[in-house]
Parts: sequence; C-alpha cells; structure tokens
Amino acid sequence: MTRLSPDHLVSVEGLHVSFSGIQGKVQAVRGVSLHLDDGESLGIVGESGSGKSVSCMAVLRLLRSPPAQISAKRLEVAGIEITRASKSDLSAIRGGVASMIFQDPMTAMDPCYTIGQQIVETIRTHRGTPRRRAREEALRLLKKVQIASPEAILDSFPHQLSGGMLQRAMIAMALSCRPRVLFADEPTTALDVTVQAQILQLIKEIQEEMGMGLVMITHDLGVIAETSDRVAVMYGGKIMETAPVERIFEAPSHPYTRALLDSVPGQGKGRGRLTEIPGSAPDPSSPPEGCPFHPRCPEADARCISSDPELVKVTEASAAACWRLS
Amino acid sequence: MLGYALRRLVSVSVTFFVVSIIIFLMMHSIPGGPFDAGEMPLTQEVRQRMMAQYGLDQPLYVQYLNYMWGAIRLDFGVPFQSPGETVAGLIGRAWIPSLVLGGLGVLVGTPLGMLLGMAAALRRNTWIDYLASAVATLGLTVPVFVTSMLLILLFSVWLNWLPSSGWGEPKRWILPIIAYATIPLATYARYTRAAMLDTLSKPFVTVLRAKGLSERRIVFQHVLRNSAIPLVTVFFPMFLGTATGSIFVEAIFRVPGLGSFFVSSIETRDYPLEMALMLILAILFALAYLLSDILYAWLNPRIRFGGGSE
Amino acid sequence: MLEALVTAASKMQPALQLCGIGKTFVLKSGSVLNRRRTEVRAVRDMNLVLERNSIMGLVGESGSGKTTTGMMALRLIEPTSGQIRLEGEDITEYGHQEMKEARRRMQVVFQDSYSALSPMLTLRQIVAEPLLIHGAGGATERDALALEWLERVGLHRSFGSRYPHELSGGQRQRVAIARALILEPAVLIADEPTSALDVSVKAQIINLIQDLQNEMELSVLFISHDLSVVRSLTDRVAVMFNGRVVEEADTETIFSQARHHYTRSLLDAIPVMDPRARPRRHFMSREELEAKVVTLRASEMDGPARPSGERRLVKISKSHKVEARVAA
Amino acid sequence: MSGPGPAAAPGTPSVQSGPAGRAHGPLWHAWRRLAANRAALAGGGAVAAIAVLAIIAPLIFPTGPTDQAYLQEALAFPSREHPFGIDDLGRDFLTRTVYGARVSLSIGFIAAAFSVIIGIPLGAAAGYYGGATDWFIMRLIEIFSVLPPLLAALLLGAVVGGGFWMIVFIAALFGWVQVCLLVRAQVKAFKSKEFVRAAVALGASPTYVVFRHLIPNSVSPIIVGFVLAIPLAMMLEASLSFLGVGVPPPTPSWGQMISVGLNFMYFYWHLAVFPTIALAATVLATSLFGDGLRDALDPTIEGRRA
Repeated sequence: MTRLSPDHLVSVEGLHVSFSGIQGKVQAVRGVSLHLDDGESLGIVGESGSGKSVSCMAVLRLLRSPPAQISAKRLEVAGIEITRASKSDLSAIRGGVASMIFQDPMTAMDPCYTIGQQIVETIRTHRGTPRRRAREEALRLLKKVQIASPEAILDSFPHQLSGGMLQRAMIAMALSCRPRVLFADEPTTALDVTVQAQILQLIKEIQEEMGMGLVMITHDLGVIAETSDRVAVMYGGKIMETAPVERIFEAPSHPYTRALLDSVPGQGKGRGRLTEIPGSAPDPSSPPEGCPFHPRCPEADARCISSDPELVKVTEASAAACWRLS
Repeated sequence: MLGYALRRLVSVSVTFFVVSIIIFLMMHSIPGGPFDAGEMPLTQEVRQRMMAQYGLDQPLYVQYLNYMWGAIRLDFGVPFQSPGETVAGLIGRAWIPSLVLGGLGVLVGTPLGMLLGMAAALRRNTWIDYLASAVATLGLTVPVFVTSMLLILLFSVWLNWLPSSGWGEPKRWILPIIAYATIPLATYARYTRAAMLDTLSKPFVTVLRAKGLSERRIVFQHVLRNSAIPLVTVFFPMFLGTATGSIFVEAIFRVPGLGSFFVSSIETRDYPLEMALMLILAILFALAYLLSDILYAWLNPRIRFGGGSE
Repeated sequence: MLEALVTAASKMQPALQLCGIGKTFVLKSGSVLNRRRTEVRAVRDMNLVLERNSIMGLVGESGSGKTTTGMMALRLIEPTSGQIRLEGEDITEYGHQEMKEARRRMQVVFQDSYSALSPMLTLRQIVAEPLLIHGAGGATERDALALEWLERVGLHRSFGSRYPHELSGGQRQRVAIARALILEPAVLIADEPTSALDVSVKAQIINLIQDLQNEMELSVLFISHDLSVVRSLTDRVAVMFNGRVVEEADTETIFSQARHHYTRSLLDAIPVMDPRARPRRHFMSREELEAKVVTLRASEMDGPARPSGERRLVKISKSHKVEARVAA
Repeated sequence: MSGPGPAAAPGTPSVQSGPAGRAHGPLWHAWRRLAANRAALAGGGAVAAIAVLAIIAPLIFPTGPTDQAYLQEALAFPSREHPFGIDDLGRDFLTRTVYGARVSLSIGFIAAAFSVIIGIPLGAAAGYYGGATDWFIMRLIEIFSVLPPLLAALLLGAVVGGGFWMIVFIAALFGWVQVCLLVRAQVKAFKSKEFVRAAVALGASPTYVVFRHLIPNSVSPIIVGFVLAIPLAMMLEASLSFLGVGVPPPTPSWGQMISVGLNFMYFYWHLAVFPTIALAATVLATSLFGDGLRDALDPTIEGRRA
C-alpha cells in the first residue's frame, strides 16, 4: 500500500461528474478540488443537488458508469490514483484505507445476513483474520460504538434494529479495518434529533481517538459547526467557498454562505420572519451561465451573469468563488 | 413457523375444496354422457342399469361425496377408453414418460435460464442482455406447440438429425426435452434478470462495494442470495405449468404420457380419467403454491425472525 | 337574536380542542410465523388547546404520537377515546355529511409534497379540488380562484397548467398549502411540512405559513421534530413523549425554562451553530428519561395544589404546564 | 426549473418563476419513453400492419378464405401466384393465413376488453375496501390460479362446444385475474397516498376518491393489463383450435391450420410453417408492444425524486 508518499491523504483536483440519461446530460459536479490530511475533519455542506454526495462517491469510484462519467486532473487516496487503480488496489482502499457511512442505515445493510456476519466479512476481506478472531473483533467494535448488548446485536438481522442502533453498527463496520479516512454521507439525516446528537458525538470522539480523517457531508450547518475543522460550501456542482470552520460562521466571504447562514431558523429569539433565499436551486441539466448562484444572489451584477468566477484566495486558509472578491 | 404453515394449509384446503366442486360440476354438465342415446345404442333398461352401476342415478352431492371418498383412497374408477384397468393404474403407467421428459426439460431449462438472466443483469444493455430479453419474450409468448413444430421442422424434416416422435430410446427424447425446456428457460431468464437488477439497485450493494468486497463476492454471496428469494417461489408453479404444456408436447411428439391421455380423454368423453387428472393437477397446484409460500417465509429473515421496531 | 349570541359565543371558543383524546392500535407483532397481538397506546389521554389566530407547535420524536394526534384531530384516524372540538363544536361523532361541512373549517398539509399531489392532475385542478368537492362556484370561477391562490403562495399563474412532477419540493409544498387554504379554513394542521426541504427553501415555506397565518388569522397546529423551526414559527409549544404531552408552554418559555427532562434533552440535542463552543453532551435513553420524574413542591405550583404520588400534567405558572409528581 | 425571481419584499411571498414552458402530463412522458423504445415500436407497428391487412383482406384477395377455388392444385407448394401455396382442400393458403389474423386479433382484443371490464371493478374493490372484500376476491383469484387454465379451458371448451364467443368467454374468464391484480396493487398503493388522504380531509366521498383519483392513477396498469391480455387470449384460442375445441372449421384459425399442417408436415411443409410463423409473429409483436408499454408507464422510472 505504500507507494509514493502523497502530499495529502485525499486529493481531488478538477473533478467533473456527469450522468447521461434519456433527459440528456446532467452535470452533477463541475470542477471540484478538495484535499484532506490525516486526522483532519472536512465538512462539505450543500443543499440537495449541489453535488456533495456525488463528489464523495466519485472519490471511492462508487458511481456506476455508465450512466456516470467521471474525469479529474487528479483523484488520489493515499497516493493511489483512483481513476486508474487496479481492482485489487481499489478494494484495498475501499473499506481498508477509506470507509464510508450512508444516510439511511435501514437500507445500507444486506437484509439476509446478521450484523455480525457483515462485520466479520469486512474484517476478513481486508485482513484475512480467522473467523472466530474476527467475531471477537466485531464484538469489540460494537462495544466501542456504545451498543448496550453487543452479543445480541451481533446475531440480529438488520430489520430487527432501530435506525440509531443500525447506524452505530454501520460505524462499527466502517471502523473495522482502522481506516485512515471516514466519509460520512449525511449520516444523521434519517435519525431523530437526540439520536443525531449521539451519533455525531460518537463519530467525533472516535475520529479524534483514532486520528482518522473525516469528511462530513451534510446540508445542516449545525452539524458542520459541531464536527468540522475546515468547510467546503457547495452549490450547483461547484465549491463556492472553502475556509476554516470559525471563519465560515464568523466572517463568511461568499454571498451564498452568508444567505445560507441567515436562513437557518431558530437563531433569533421568538417568532419572526426568516431571511430567505428567493428562487430555487439550479436545474443540473441546464445550469445557468456564469456564477451558478447569480439568479438568487442579491449582489449579482453583469459580470456574474456572463462569466463564472474562479476560487480565489481570501486569506491564507480560505478561498471563495465570487467576482466581488477579486 | 408451524402455525403459519397450518393456516396456509387450511386456506389452500378450502380453495381446493371449492375447485373440486367446480371440476365435478363441470364434468357433469358436459353434454352427451357416455351412455347417451346418441353415443351407444342401448335400451332404456340397460342404460338405467349402467347408470346405477356407475352411481350416476344418485343426487349430485351424494355422487360428489362418493367420488371424493374414492379419490382419497386413489380409487378414481375405471377409464372408459381402457376398461381393462383402473384410472389410477393408467395414470401410474402414463406419468413416467411425462415426468421423465418434463422433469429433464425443467432440469435443463432452469439453470440455463438463471445463467442467462444473471449474465443479462450483470451486463446490462449489451448483446447478452438483449439476447436474454429476446429468449425470454419468445419463450413466454410463443405457444409450446409452435416451438415443438418448429423443432420438428428444423431438426427432423429439414436437417434429418433427430427422430421426431415416439418414446423409447433416449435419442427420441431430445426434441421434446428442448420443447419443454423453453418455458423454464424463458421464465427463469426473465425473473432472474428482474430480481438481480432489483437487488443490484439497492443501496446496500453500494455499501458492499464501499467495504472493498470483490465484485464476484458481491454477486454470489449477496445479490444472488437476495434475488433467490423471489426466484424460489416461482419454481413449483412453473414446474406444473410445464406439465400443462405436456398436452401439446406429447400430442406432437406422440409420447404416451399423461398429456396425450388427457387429450384423448376429452375426445372420448372419458370422464373418470379427465376428472382424476384435473383433480390431481389442481391439488398439485395448490400444494405448489403452499410450498412456495412456506419456502418464501422461511428464506426471508424479515418474515422468519419478525420483530423490528416498526 | 339567540342564534347570533350562540355564534358569538362559539367565536369565543378556542379554534381546536382535544379533550382526553387517546388512540390504541392493535399491532400484529412478532413474525408472520408466530404472531402476537399487542396493543400499543400511541396516544393516551391527551389534552390540547389551540387558541384562535395562533401557531402551536407539537414537538416530539418518531413514535411519540404527534402525527397520530394530528390525524385524529382531522378524524383521518378515529380516536379510541376523548373528544375533538372544532370552534367549540364537538365533531367526534359527526356523520359523513356533518363532517364534510366541518372539514371546510379544518385543513391539512402533509410532509411529503410529492405524494400529496395527484400526478395525473394539473396544479390548477389540484388547487381547485376543495371547491369542486364542496360544490363552490362554477368551473370558471373555480379556475380563477385557483390561479389567484397559486399567485398568493408565490407561484406564477402559468404554473396552473403544469403537473406536480415538473416542480421542486418547495414549489409542490406551496401548491399543497394553496389547496389547504383555498376554502379559508379556521384551522390548519401542518404535519412536518418543512422537514423534507432544503435549508433555503425551508425558510421560504416557514415565511409563507407565517404570512398567510397573519393575513387570514389562521390557527395552525404545527407538528414537527425540528425545534429550530418551531422556535421561529410558533407561539406555543407542546412536547410529546411516549404518547403523551409532558410539557407545554409559550415558545420562549420552553426554550429558556424547560423543566421536563425530555424537553431538556431535546433542546440539548440541537446542534450549536458556534464552532468554538462544542458541547460535550450526556445522553439518556428513553427508559432513563421515562424513569426520571420531575418532583415539584406545592409551593412551586400555580394555584392550589393537591399532593399526589402519581405524575400528571401540572400547572407551574399561568401558561406553563409540566408532567410532574407533587410532593407534600 | 425556475428563472430569476425578484428578491422578496417582506410580507409578500416571492414569485417563483417567470413564464413557464409547455406543461406535459405524465401520459405524455410515458409516450415519449415508448417512442424511444425501438422493440416496442416495431411490435406496435407490426400489430397495426397485421390488423390493417386483416381488415382490408377482402379487397386484396380474389378468393374468399373458404373458397375451394384451386382444387386441382391442392397441396401445391408456394409459387408466384400463390406465395404460401395451396392447402389440402384447394384453398389459397395466403388468403387463409391473412384471414386467420381476423380470428386471432378479434378474439385477442375482445377477450382483453372483457378481461379489463371484469378486472377493474374487482381489483378496485379489493384494493380500496381491503378486509373481507379483498379476502374474498383473493380467494377467487386463488381458485383460478389452482385451476390449470389450459386444461380448464379445454374442458370448458368441450362442455360448451367451442365457437368464437365461447373462446372469448373462456379467455376473459382467465384473463381478468392479471388485470385485477394489477389494479388492486395500484389502488392499494395509492389509497394511502397523501393526496387521497388530503381529499378525504376535504370531505370527499369514496365515489369521488375512486373516480377522481384512484382510477385515473390506475390508467397505467389498466392499459398494460389490456395489452398483455391480448397475446394470452390469442394463445388460448390457438391452443384450443389446435386441439380441435376452438373455432370450428372452415373458418380459418391459425391453431386449427397448424393442427392440420402437422399431418402433412413431412411432405408439404408449407401448411405447418406459415400459420406457425404468423401466430408466433403476432403474439410476439403484441407482447413486445405490451412490455414496452409497461416499461414506459412504470411510475418508478418517472422523475419522482426531484
């Protein structure tokens, strides 16, 4: 697994993803660049259709192609170029170097096998551990994700567990080979409020304890505030702004980030109108010319309509794609 | 498990009871009984004696009960077309060629169909997918007697490779087996493809890929297992469906099996034999559905273990 | 004269009252292979008052019985016990015709905007449906009013000839709101109407509901699990836990002075929008929360107290009720 | 989907869109998908062509299907004058084969129509009322599934003595089950949809719900059920005629012609080949069209999740 010494654990440069269907070509991701180091926590925030999930699926080459078409200048995980990786390299990376957890734990497990069988299978695939040892390992993992009666859960089928419990089991499975990075794709959206808080805290604790990289994909700015060190804000298949988490909340540079923060309900005291972003998200099959946000942007001018701004550095650690900043 | 099986058994028994009455009444409304004036020149007296001998002068429900009581003891009476033996004896003799040819057809067709369906699902929108779809559509829509005809024309009449009819040496079995095999082949190609595609689109398959499992393991260990549940339930009814096709296959290939006796029993108005065959098939169908349901419940952990929070 | 008095009196009544309402579902649990029948009390002995011209939040997690309560208020689910009073009128036992009249005054918006609109009808037909069912106006009048309402909820008139699948989630939810309000009901029951929407669209729909509530002096029962939305939108909140109300107060009181452990755990779980303040939380399971009972001294209560060992909903101030046990 | 909208002034909701494009209903989209499916189009085209040919047959053939005009040339092989040859009774075989399409197609369509007429109300009732009604209808269906259709049809054919209308009756008797199950599933799925609950919350009567919402939304399974019932009925007719209990001669029917052709097969192959191919092609074309329709109308493919 040790090839080149990579600059970053994960590096993505100029990623484009499109889907072709009967309705024509849909450009889901249009030139995204990201990177992640060991132990770092990156939050990707965006609304549905912004391309955040698709970007992460592309990093592990989990999109079926066709219909997906992926191109990138660079798409590396632990020094291995994903677009050209061999089958064996790819399966060593998936689940071994980089794990992923998903939005709906209810559909993420094979209904025909017990939780234990599915965790054991992952361990054995990557490490070839004998079955009995792998089972002990699975038990230890379930304890680690704070499941109350791990022995019983090990022999349960997915449909017998609650959503929160299953998501814990999914996390245990994702951690089973001590990955260096965990991609969490809206891991708490389908869960209740209190369960969401528990799962987030669990992910955060484990990440810090294991020194693992974390990519948290979410539409919820609150989740970002609680889990991420660095944030990328996506809109219309592009990154609008990337900055340390404090800067995103205290001094956002991009009008979209500002509008998004303002429209979060429950910030002011008492009842009142919220600041809303007029209009709706761009249709990915025919994205607007120029800056994708210009139709809804209060500060848009002629330049924003005609041409698309590049990401430009705002401070040493932050960048935004807005003509107002250049 | 037992409770469920028993409940289904009761339901199926009720259905079978109703069906047996329907069959019985249908047989009785066939115009021109065996001892009709037009059929046999018998005197009134003789006819009456014959009717009494076969119990045909009693009220319908008594006839029905008598018949069913006999049927339970495998006594279906004497076939008109072959008075020297019993219906049970005739069936016992005739079912062997039917089972051999039909069984071999299913045995050949089912795995081939599954393989074709799997290949189609895994290589979607390639030539093998189109081939599978074509085979499935042809097999399910072209009547089996048309298939049989074409087989004979091709292999016996034009190419002169294989004999077209008869029973005996295994060489004669080949064409009928192919004819039989088309139905399971087509059925399984279509169902396997659909079930596999359905499973492949499930989110858990993406999770399995994200775990680093090899594509082969994903397909054989997970996708196949999930797809097998609906496939297993198709098997028994399909098997019997193939048996129904024997009417044509045996008529065309001149095989002395149950199907050909069924046809001749209709032509000769041999109702003891017809009645027995209908009843046996109905009960086999009922049992096939029962077995399918139980198997489905047993294979599906969601049903077998129940529970769950919702 | 008398009639006028009666009408006036009914106008003094709260918009919607649920009196001791309860629902027990018979569940077939266990596997199909060895069935057990269990009774689940989804909602038990629940009292709720929705005042006129106000928005009340009904908050709780999945399985708390909040949606069942809303559906019972609409009589889409029949309660096993208790009474529903719409503007003072007991509608619990109404037959079809009476209920049809009552339904003019109470409407509903659901969570899933896609399945809430028939895919075969145009938006104009969908919005005009209530008029059609109640035989209000001719075809042209119905059409005109439907288009007017489409504009009122922020959609262009040209949307009238479109179909639901051509719209985004937020736009569909606007259509659902137009349909619910075209008969100008007194009460709107909104069952998680914003929980499937994106942040920026969520704000739009919340504002729309607020604006229409103000204009029409609507009374809204807003069912939600999202406390942030509830804080921006409602005047009063009732918190449901395991099928019953455990705390009820004015919205700001709930956010600043919650007494019940479950309410507090809900508030505690809201993500903090400040990355510099990442709280370490302590969580309690449902069982633990169920076991933790608030104990109040008689002096802490509003009005005369009778001590009792049992927990019940008690008043601790003029507008704040909490489930507690009263110590002597 | 929305163009630029003006920033909302407080108190007025934002207007979502400017001029809208042309609106298209779900059936229009289904039609578009069907038009993109070449196999289905070919199938539909072939069925249409066969139907037209069958209708105008009297205009293109000099002799009728039962005229024994060429007795001297009986059993003649295909030639330029008689592309399908002459049959054993001196009739032009192409004429008979084309006229066979009349029997096959008309039985197919009429039986399918009856299947739909029986299947819709039963399916709608089972799906809408559920409970005892559903139980009863499902037991009825179970009875039909336990009775092997072909054998039962054969018996029934023997009981009532064949004939055009009898075959229609038998085909409908077994054909409604599929339509009923399709409609039942659709009604059941849509009954709990929120737009139906919303209509109930508006005070709509069950009749209104069924006619305004449930039946229009069941158009897809009804169309599919109808089209897929056609080949089944055609196959049943051919099978019964093949066994001699179908349409009585001299009316030309493919099944019957195949049965006759079987006897001459070794020497006069054309008598077996042409009706066999005609039947296979027609049934196949109808099935392809039906399968294509089903895929086009399948609501799961539609852009449900925007």
